[in-house]
Amino acid sequence: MSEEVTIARTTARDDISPAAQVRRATFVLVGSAVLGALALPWLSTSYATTLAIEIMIAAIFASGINLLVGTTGLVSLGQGMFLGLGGYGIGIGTTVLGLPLWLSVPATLVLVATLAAAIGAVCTRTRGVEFLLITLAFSQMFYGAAIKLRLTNGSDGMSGIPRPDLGLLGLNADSPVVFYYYILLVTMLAVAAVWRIAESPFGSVLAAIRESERRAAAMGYAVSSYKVGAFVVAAVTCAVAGILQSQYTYFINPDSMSWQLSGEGVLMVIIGSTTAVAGPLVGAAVFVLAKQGLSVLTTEYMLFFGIFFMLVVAFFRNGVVEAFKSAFRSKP
Amino acid sequence: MSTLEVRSLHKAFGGLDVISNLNLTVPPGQRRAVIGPNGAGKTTFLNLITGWLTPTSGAVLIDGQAVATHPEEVTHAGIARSFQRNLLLEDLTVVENLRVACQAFHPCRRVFWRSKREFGDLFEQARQAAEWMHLTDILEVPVTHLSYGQKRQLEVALALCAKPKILLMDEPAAGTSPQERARLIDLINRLPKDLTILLVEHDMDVVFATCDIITVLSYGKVLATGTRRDIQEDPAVIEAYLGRRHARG
Amino acid sequence: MKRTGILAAAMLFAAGAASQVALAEDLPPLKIGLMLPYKGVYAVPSEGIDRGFQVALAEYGNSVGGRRVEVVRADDELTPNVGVQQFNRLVQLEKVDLVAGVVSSSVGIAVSGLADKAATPLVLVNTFADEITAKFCSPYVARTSFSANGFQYNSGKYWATHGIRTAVIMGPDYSAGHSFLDAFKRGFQEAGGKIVQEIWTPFQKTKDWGAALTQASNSGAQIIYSFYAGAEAVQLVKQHADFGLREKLPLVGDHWIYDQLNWSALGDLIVGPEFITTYLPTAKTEANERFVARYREMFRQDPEVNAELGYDNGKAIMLTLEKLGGRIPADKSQFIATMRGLVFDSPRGKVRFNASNSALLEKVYVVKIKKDPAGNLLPTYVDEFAGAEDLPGCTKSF
Amino acid sequence: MQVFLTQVLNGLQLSMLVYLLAAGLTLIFGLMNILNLAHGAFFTLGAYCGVAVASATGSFWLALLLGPLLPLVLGAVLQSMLLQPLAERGRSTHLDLALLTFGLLFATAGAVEWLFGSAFLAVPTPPALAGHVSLLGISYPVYRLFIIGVGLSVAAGLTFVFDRTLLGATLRAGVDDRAMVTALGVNINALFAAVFGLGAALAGLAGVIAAPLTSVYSQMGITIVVETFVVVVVGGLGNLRGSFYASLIVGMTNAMSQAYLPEVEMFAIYALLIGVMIVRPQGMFRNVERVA
Repeated sequence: MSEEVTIARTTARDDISPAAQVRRATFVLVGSAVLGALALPWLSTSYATTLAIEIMIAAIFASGINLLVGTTGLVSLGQGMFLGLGGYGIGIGTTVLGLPLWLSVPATLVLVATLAAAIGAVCTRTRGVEFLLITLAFSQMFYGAAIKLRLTNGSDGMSGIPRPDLGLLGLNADSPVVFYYYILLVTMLAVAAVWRIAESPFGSVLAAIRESERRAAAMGYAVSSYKVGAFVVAAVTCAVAGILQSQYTYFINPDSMSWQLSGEGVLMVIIGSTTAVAGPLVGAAVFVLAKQGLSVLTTEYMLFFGIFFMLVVAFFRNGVVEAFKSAFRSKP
Repeated sequence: MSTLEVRSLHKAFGGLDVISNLNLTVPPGQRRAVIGPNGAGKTTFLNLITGWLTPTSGAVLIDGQAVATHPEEVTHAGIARSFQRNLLLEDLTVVENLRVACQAFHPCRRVFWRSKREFGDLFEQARQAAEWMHLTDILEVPVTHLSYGQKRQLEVALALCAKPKILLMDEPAAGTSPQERARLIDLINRLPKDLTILLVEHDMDVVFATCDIITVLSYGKVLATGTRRDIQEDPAVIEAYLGRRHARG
Repeated sequence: MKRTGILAAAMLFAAGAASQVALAEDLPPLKIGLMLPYKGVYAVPSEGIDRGFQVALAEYGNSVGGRRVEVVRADDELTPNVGVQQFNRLVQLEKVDLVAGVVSSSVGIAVSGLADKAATPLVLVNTFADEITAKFCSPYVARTSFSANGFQYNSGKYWATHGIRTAVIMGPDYSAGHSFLDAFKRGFQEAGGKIVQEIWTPFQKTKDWGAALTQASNSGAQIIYSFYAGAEAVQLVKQHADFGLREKLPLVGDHWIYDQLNWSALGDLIVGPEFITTYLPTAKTEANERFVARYREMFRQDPEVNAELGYDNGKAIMLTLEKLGGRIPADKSQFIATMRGLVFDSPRGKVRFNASNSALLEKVYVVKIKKDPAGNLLPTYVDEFAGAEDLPGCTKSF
Repeated sequence: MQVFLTQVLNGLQLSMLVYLLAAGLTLIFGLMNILNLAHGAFFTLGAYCGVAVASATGSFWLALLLGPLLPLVLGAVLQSMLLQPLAERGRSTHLDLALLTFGLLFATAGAVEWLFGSAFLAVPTPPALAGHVSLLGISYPVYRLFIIGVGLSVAAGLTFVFDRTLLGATLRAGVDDRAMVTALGVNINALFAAVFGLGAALAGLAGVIAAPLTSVYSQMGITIVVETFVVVVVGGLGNLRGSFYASLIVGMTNAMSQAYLPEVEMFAIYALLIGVMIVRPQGMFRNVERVA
């Protein structure tokens, strides 16, 4: 805290441009966040490490949703289906087909991408609440299928999903600390990739579609193919979260496709502000910590989840990050 | 220099003919206005040309080539348009609006693995489009903060980013103040002379100040085509449209 | 001399007592995580288990070897994902010494894998699926109730030899449902019975058994043999009666279909059907009478099968802790190993464990409910048979 | 054949329960453009009110009468005090409102659990409707026939109001063109609140009559509301008649798949919905009367 204050003072004395100040502050913030994340297992309790793992997995999920909701403006209530497909993909690959993990993961992601392209082609023909309902319908269909199919072991779900074999490095991913660093690495890669996509020429088309789909078409963009593209990227990102989630718990079951979970993802995105880069991270952290705090305080999780959700939608539509920013701006 | 040609265009909604057997040719470099009373089918006509609506029959041609039927393909074929109601990327800055518009014609438009900042030529193109419409001073301002007149200018500038052969404008002066209107007229007149322009407009001052030839539509049919004088003297036009207004004025 | 001897003895005793006190003060309370699905379909049976567990601890004054015993409760919401989160919270944040409870087999499978990797003792209360102590067995995991096979295999044989030749089996489509009914099916078929049809309904998702009952009634079988628990059991019994099948196609099952905790919801529907149970509240054994008396004292009502299972869970833990002097060994698998060696008299009969840490059933009762003139519902003994051995399948040795 | 006949009745009974929710949901959407994801909450509230009244008075019929009252009032209040002001504030799109009601759906389930506990509450079947009758060679529970009866009567009543009364004409006009209703001099806010309340009351009624059949539990509304979405989308958002036919399609699909193709029962209706969407991506959402 005191460190930040001194930085503010020095920059004020240096009298450099506001943009450079922002860049430097961002650099310091990101740098300390990364350092803090790297040092976390050595600084705190094992439970904090476990919570951090849950936050990071949620953050990847939220990043995927954010590309759709925040960047492209398509509100989906069905992204849980891709989280689930990721988990089931490696579950079926490793435990049913007996494939090694390094083969199951890319195969799963390719499969999810293909499936998402097909689903996206149908869903993106609609917009607004209709899009919300059709994505919900698709996810309920997969949810129902996962409960009914023998291949997915019904409502029991699949257990024995392997974590990566890090034997070559002399490490065991069953150890919470090793697993933590594995998750940290994947999270940084995934969040950076989604951020890069949002900042790319392709990403700026998505933003144009969010602002005005008709204008984007008039500009000469084949809107539907960009929307399908966004849908696929979002799906793959959510599937990555699903793979990590299933490795974290060593199994996968139909509940990861429930529409409550999809709703939780959307909530994280709204909490974290749909436009900020760190939004999904912040949203995931606030959400996971609030949920944990609530579960210690009360058993009525659902009541508070619902109220929390309503408050966030009604009053924090631009997210906690934006609220913070404006609070700082209003300071003299 | 391109010719826009519309051949026996026909559009019916249900049993109602909104455009019937419409023929129109705009020669290269001409500034053509399309006017007509409310419900004459002007906006429908523009939507048919630009692929927002599919004609029941008939064809739209540029230099004799048939134009495709999706809006984005029409833009790539060389026809760009502005809208009657502002259709802008409200949360983005002016320069980002223009940059994205220019990017549609850049090979990088599907690139997702590199930052958009790496393609500096697009910023240059955006600045050029801004210059045409006098927007260079407000490049970094988010569109939400612009005045209405500035938004109307941006509306046209976005269409110019497509480097069109033919520019269609749907009531560019709609809702503007007299000062804003004068500014717009000035800017339109300064557009490159080789650009073929088709202007749909309600405001006769704008029409007379910017266009050489005027086509009058009524109930989906061409009533008359000609210079200002031809139109003003055409009894059918006076009957249908001008007469009422000028008689009163 | 004599006085000094007494004094010395007194001092020695005092020192000993002091050291005992010191020992108890040095060691923090023992913490037991109790994880049950307190909400949803299995909320009612979970409440019973929790009460029975409390009775077992109260029997020891909530302390063992001079250490206080604390219970930290967690709700797994019948969901494996939540179960894993709660297990991690209990072990890492609450720092519990061991975790007890768990009803659903799917949650059981998920957390037993975790307990194995985290080397934390897990003493399961229900989770009857055979594979928990077979395919997924672990030196850190024990089950104090019984396996599906132990309960249902001989039930199949019993009904097949008591006039039932054909049956439809109907159950929830998840591991416990399949384990129970597959065990019944094996016993039934080996004794010459014929399963005409199998109907599986989506677990936790089914509210309407209309379609299932319609198909069963057209199968031509003599009975429906079924396993459901909690809310699903109430719905099935009611709808079975609504379709007028009580005479034509009786619904036979176990003490969860006709769970005592659901009797008020079922009204007179409970009177008549025969079902199997592991616990007879009226049994005249010393262990049971002590349990019933304490339970009545604490909760002003009679115990039933879920409370008994909860009691066994708590009792096994307290007996093990007592043997270990209130300390958890450094090698935590020794806790479970000690439990495996227990043999004790429980309200349901003699409890012993097999080599893969699963408790075995001494006997199973066949009962039916009768109404006395005062309107009280009384479980009445009809018959009994022995519990079966567990299915093999544990490849680890410990 | 007996199985088929019973399943037709089961499907019909299921259809009518969903129809009671769908009718309100589709009218609210058609008139106010609000996708009320919290519609299932009124189903839950109706059921719990029914339980409370039935256990206090011992009369199912009183419960049937009083159960829908609370949803009626709460629905009207929700619309006029929360949703309408938010919609008018302009910042909230109808997507925001949909998300807001999503939160409300879960908050209600949580609140009910907090007040009544999480156990499944059983409601006795009223004695007059208990037991079963034999018809066409099958025996069928009287109570389920009662549900079918209630559903059909409500459908008939709604159709009459919608097609033959001044209120119906106003509603039809409102679904087609909101501005027109205001022009007619109708107090639009009162009309919106009334329709919202009526829709909520119908959902509450469905909750009361479902109680003896399926028990009462906190998440009952969350389960059924997804099926209701399928119905209103297949029927065309805002199309009352369409939602009746769609209820029948969805109910029958459910019942028949349970009996003849249990492998697909959990997702048959969603596959149906997606099929509809592929064939008529925009069309199914449009009000049929408006297109014609």
